[in-house]
Amino acid sequence: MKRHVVVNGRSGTIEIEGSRLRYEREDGVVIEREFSLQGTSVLLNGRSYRVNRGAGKEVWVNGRLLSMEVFDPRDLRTGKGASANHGRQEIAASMPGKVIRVLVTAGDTVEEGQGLVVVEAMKMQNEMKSPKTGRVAEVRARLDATVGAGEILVIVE
Amino acid sequence: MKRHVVVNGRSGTIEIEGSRLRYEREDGVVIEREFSLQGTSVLLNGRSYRVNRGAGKEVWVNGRLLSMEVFDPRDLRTGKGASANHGRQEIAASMPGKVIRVLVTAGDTVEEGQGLVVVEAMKMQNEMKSPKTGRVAEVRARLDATVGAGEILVIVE
Amino acid sequence: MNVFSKVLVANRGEIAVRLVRALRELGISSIAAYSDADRGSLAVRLADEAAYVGPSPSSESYLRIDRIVDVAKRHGAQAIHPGYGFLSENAEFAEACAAAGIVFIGPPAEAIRKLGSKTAARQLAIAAGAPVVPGTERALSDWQEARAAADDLGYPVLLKAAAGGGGKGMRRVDRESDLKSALRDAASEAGRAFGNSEVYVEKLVEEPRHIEIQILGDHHGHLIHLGERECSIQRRHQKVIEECPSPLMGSHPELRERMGQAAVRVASAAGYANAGTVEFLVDRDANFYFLEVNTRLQVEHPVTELVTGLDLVEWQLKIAARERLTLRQSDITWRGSAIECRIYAEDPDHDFLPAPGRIVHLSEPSGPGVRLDSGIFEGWDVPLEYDPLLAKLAAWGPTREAAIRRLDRALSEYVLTGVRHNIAFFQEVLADAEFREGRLSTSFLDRFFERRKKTEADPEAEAAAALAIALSSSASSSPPAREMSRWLDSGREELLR
Amino acid sequence: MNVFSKVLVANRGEIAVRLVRALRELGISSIAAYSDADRGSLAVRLADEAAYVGPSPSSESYLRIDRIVDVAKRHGAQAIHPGYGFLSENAEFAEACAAAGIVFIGPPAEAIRKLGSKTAARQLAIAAGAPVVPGTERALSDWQEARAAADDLGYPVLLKAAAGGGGKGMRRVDRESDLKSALRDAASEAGRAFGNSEVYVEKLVEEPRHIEIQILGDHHGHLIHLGERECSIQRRHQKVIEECPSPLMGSHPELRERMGQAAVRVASAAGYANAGTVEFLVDRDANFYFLEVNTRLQVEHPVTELVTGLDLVEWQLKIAARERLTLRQSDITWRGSAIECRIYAEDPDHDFLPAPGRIVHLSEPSGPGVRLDSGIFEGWDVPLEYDPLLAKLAAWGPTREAAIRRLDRALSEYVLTGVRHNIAFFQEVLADAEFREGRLSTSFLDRFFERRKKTEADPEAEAAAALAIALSSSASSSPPAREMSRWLDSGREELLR
Repeated sequence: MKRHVVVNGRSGTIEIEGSRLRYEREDGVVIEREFSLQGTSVLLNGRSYRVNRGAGKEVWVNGRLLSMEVFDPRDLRTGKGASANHGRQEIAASMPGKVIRVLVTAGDTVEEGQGLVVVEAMKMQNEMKSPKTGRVAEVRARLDATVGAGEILVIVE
Repeated sequence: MKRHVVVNGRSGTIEIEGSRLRYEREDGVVIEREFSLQGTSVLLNGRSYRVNRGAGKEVWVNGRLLSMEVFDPRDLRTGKGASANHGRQEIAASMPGKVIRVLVTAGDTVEEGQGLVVVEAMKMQNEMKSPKTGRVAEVRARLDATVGAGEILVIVE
Repeated sequence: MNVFSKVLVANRGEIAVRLVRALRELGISSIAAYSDADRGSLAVRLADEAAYVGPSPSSESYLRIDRIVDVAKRHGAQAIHPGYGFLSENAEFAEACAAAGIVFIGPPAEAIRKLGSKTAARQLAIAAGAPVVPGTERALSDWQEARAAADDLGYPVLLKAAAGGGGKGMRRVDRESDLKSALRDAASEAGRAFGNSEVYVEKLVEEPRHIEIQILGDHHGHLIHLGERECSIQRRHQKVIEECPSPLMGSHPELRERMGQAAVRVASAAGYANAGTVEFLVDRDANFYFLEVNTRLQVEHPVTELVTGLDLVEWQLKIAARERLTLRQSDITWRGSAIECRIYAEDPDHDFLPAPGRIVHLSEPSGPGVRLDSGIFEGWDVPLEYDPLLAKLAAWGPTREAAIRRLDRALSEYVLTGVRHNIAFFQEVLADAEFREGRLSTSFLDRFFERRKKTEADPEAEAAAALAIALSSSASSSPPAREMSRWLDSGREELLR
Repeated sequence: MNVFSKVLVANRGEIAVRLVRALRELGISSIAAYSDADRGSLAVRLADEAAYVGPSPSSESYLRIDRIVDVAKRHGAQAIHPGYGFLSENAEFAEACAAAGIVFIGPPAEAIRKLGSKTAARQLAIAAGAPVVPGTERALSDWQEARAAADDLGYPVLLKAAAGGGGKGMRRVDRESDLKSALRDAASEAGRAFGNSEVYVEKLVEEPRHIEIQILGDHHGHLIHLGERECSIQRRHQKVIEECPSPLMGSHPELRERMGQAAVRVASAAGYANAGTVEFLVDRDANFYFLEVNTRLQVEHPVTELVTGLDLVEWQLKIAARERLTLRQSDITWRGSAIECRIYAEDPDHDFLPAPGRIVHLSEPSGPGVRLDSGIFEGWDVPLEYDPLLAKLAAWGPTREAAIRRLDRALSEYVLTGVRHNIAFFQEVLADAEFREGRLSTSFLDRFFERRKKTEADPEAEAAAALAIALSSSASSSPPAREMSRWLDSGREELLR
């Protein structure tokens, strides 16, 4: 069994055969170990790790947070290409919260650093700013809506 | 919504309408309350109960154990009648454990109090005895098998 | 002891749980007030009764004096414990309780009023003989007056808005040549912020420690102190780590008694009763200056309880029931060392932005010397309406070092997923050499962030995680294309050859 | 402190977790030994490393000296902590460790041997001047000798098999007229059970308390005691509730020091080092009698830690590393009161039959004054191969009453489903008037069961449970017909009309 993984944005592969694993990172680091997995408990050559999933891509290993994605390489055939949206910028919520102000509407021209949407959570307000000067292509944020971290609020092009 | 319930062997009914419930026990006790349920937390007229399921029919309410079954009365049409196995006695494991001795085989005649099967768990041995003098109709217990509490080991008739 | 038979807990989160526990231990029925968001909270689960007080925003529920008093009456509560925050330092609320014939578990409304205003409290402290940061008593009329005052105090000084708060209209001045422009800026900022451009000048306390004294007094004129807590580890003026004793007491063993006596004098002057906290700044030479009084139970009260062996909530209840405080000052002893950290739903890697959400997995630490005051459970949705405090984890040990090691051990056991939190961040702080040496000040965290090294990714931990995820999710979802790197793309091309 | 850099924990369950925690706090790498059944245990999860020692039956894993020593060597452990039970009191194991160049964390093998035999330990205690239950030193040769001895001792007396154990060959004799037949019965039972029909006679201690003294000594001849634990609440000679101080100390304040000195004398005579426990019986008049020495860490050590503020495991490690015990007897102080109960997977309503199985739901108590030493987690399969101990829940309070109330509060928070357990049973015991008054003896539980009232079913709790189950299981399974009552049948007939 072979899987592609992306850990904290860095790519790699993991190969699992019987009770042996081989993990190779794009920076050339290679880990080969005997493993045992039971529930959330992983032993690698006898060393103990606790692995717990969080929300989304979050994985906690012995209390440390990793961002982790694992793909079956066979699934990649159906994946869309890494099409970059040239010039198009998606502005996402940097924390979960409630949309308490929407400062722009579609078609507005905005300057770099201009406030677009204000999200509030736990008594703290967070203003999402435009990363560039341009035109507001789309406003997805709706007033009083609850949004998750990473949810796209506005698109500027 | 109306359900039949059996609590610690005692029958009753519960009727739920909107946020009101009515619980009636066969001994005539009646409870009528406003309720609110969220997760494992139940409020009855503001009083707080935590209800957690255990294994099988076990339900724990604020740390106390109840045996509880809830049936939809409509399902009862398909239920088999309460056919009593006259004279037939099922001898069940009184605790979960491992069968370490099987002392009888089918066809044996046994006396009341005679040992049939020995189950061991947590360093304690428990001998299941025949409740009557009779003949061993069936031996379901197998040596070294792990059995659950209430699992039938032997049938004597 | 049955000082009351039923008490309303007018708060939420971990402190509501703390109060419900204390009530149960005393054989008193508890009623947990709850808003919509808190219907399924741990406090509601653990309380004997629960009472709905309104929609999720606290202005419509936990801050509504009328509703809180109303449910207390309807449920037959004889007293209300306000916890901290919300209505706990609201004199009107204390009076509304009294008017309804319900005991407010806290100081007299008058004491809350006297100590509620910072400038009034400062005057009261001066009158009681407690040291305050030296400075002008009134606003400066012109820059000559400011220069004379600054000369008297010695640089650096701090210009502060008379009507101020939150750092607005505040300027540090290091030398006379900067004074004029700083005064102008401060006055204009104060004018804009508060509609009042009056500014006064104080001696600047550089890299102060924040040390506070726990006090406890009854309604019969008896008031003592329970020693100090050091709360210098703060971010955005929010305490995150607290300890007792302060590491400063090692080199200044007489300081506790001197600060304690000053705190008792201030509180006595205000006619204080019940539990309270007198906050001080302490400078590098161990001079201390009165800051303010918190007229309620403090978030960080557990470290005092661990070291003194007293139960502050139990005493709050007894005192509110007009019992006498039977402890004399000489009865109070301090054993060992306790340290607490506040577990917040926040993201230490992204400027500590709050992180509400659902707790996916939770396994809490326990064992020797560990005290956890938690308000969460697996499956709980941490609401976005309130403060991000999830739990307080405290450890006790015979020495400060032992307490730190134990707290670090407990942090290492804590499994909490689904929301971002600061557990691993605390482990970094506890490992810091300056922290271990007790070299603390309110600017500790700023300097810590400057020297903080990004912890290197451990490839073995990554391999362990990849293994577990790969084997647990055979039905893995398709990858979001835009997150794949060029390297992966080339890998894919190889596979497809 | 780094007395060792790596230590093997040769045990399982809650005590393995306790040891892994202590090692982590001291910065020592831990290796958890595990059998097949324990591969996914909490100790394995929390340890730095884990080492397989064999199949589930303990005779093939935790009791295998060869395998334990072998994995210790292969993993580079410098020392082995045996916990309690298993190999902890095995002198051969201590010697095998030494032979392999590994430190056995416990007393010298010779001390284990000397104290391992009950009769040898009794002789040693007598020589050291510790009181033992009065009786004949050797077996009785005939009934005349028995009569003379019983006359000397005064009735009631106890006949005991010289080779005995487990109550076999034991007879209580209340009057001389019963002595002859009792002697005949005891001798014949002893002969059948042990192949040795020798019997001796002891004064019967009626309704004794079980009180034990914790001792701690180094390898440099320094040995002190840490006070007592009362462990009178037992079923089937198994302790279930332990406390410190013993309630007896209130009326007999000198007893701790007298028992402590006796314990120290016995242990010193045996050349003891490390932690150990000297057990005594105490009669109604507060006379105490040496019983035996447990040459290891005791299950109930947490109550001593809570009250003295010491960490016994830390001291075990330091002492094993040949450090000096720097505590003098006068350094030991006792603050407040602690009480512990042993949470077992067993069914109190069915003769305490063991109840292995999977933990379906677990929510553990915490908060002020609560210490939990647990070896389980949600989803864990409690194995059927080992002792049913799941966790130890202890509470500290300034007084015994406060500790009891707090323990009761913590028990009320404990949610543990999937296996039967004794949590609610403990709540009944803690509510018992005799228990609250501290009127304890080893026959307490027998008498408790006689006066125990079946708690009445609370119909509101039943309604709450029925509601939750009805609304959570819309897809309810068909009822097993044979469990329906006639009443339900008639109800059904009505429905079908």
